[in-house]
Amino acid sequence: METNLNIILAIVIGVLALVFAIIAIYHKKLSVAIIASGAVSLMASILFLLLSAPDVAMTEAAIGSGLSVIIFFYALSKIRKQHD
Amino acid sequence: MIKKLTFLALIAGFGYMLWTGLAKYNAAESLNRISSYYAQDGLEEVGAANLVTAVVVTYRGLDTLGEVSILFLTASILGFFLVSGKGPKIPLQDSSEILKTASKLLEPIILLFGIYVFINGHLTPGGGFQGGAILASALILAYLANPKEGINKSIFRITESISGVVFILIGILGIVLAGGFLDNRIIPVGSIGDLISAGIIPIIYIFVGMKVGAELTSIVTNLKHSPKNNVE
Amino acid sequence: MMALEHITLIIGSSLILLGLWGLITQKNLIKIVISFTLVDAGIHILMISLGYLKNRTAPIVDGTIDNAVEQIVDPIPQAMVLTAIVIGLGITALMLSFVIRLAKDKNSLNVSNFKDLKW
Amino acid sequence: METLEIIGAFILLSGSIFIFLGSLGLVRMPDVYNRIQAGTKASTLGTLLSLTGIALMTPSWWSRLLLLAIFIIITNPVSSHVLARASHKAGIKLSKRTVSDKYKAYNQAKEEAEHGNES
Repeated sequence: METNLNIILAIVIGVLALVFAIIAIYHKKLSVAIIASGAVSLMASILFLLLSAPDVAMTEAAIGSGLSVIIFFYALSKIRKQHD
Repeated sequence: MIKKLTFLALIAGFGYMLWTGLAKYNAAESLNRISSYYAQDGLEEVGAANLVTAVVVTYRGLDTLGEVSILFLTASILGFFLVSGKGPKIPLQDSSEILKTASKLLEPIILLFGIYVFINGHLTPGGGFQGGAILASALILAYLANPKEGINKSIFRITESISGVVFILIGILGIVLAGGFLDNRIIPVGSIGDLISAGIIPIIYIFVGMKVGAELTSIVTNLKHSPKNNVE
Repeated sequence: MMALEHITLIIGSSLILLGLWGLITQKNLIKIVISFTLVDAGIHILMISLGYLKNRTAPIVDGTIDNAVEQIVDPIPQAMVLTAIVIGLGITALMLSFVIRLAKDKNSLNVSNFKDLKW
Repeated sequence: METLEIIGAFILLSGSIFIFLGSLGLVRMPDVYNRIQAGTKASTLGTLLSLTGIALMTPSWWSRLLLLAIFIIITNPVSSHVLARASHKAGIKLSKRTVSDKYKAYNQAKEEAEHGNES
């Protein structure tokens, strides 16, 4: 299923993913950077859906933007507790 | 400054390599030989409506076994690395009443959805890995709602070991009763599209789902900073 | 007019390049791990778009599809990426545990402070 | 059939307007708590309206959409409550135009009552 609408949607989602990636690399607050990296995963899962791969989209949405963000935050809190 | 310019040149070189590889890329008009074999004869051989599941569980079953063992290794290395150190004692705050009540309401629904996802893995998008991730998220919600209770880790250890052993036993049973390791034709392949079809695939996916869920939960619980669980 | 797979190829490869740039230039250890996950996502997008075929549906055969070979996209890259995502989570967790241990030993997250093997 | 589709499309449009207003509130509001409120209230209503619109446009999907709606009704308020509580506990300041902070007053009263019991 390929229409012009799909292509426009892919361009918008892809540009958003790149913007979130730049935020994830350059933002000074670590928590914001972590959330931005989760958003990159979410945009990637929408791209997988457009590329007709629903299995991969489900996995990426559950693991990439769900569990990995939780893991990052746990690690961050552990490091911060050690520093104090 | 010179350092950054060097890095930029490195990245630009790599980008040029990628560009030369991808600039003239044209999508193929039809499937290649292996994929068309999977799509044509695989349907009758395996009987799974979801071809990705057929590839993951049967044709590339050894890859899945290796992946599951990598996850197991990761979980055990994490436990080895993080539990040994004595962290500072942190007083845990109790969560609010609203979150507790809502988590009691939500946990059964999320668990049921995870089980649905991995039982229907051969019919609809989904399968053991996605279902396991959903189960793990339900268990993490349970922990977040009641942080003082902690999680009994031995249950996860036992679930994980039993599921892994059953997975390999089913694979060996495939050598004895059917064509090879992890062959799914131990029990007859039903008609495509039924819930009980595709031979042994739903049973394998149930165990893969339980194993992945237990492993992901133990990874996350090893990373959290609860002093109570470090003692255990 | 560009096709869908060309756009996603460009997006995936630029995510890979951005992630590599972050890996080289950033000093914070957690930022390095984040850049690694960006590279991971880029590689996944690249692989899926290499398996995409025009005007075809997902590789799930139900009653509406009669001739599967002519109508579905390639299932093999999808299966590979499915395993790669889960392994990526495991590797991320492993790297984060190393980061936690390093931060405990040196009490710092800056890469430049770790020079035990530098001479 | 035709009229149902048109009504559904209008409801879908109004839902997307609410979601747009919610995201506008995320940008325009002064502090964290106002942003949480704008993002949750407007987007819950918007999502429910869009689900209703889709259910009117394709009536065979109504059972799944009902499940989705129930899930959103349960999770959305709870998650925003948890976010607001956590940010209050982490000590994020309210905006300068805020007139009352009942949660702080409640916590102080609770502490005083506990001290009173001990002495």
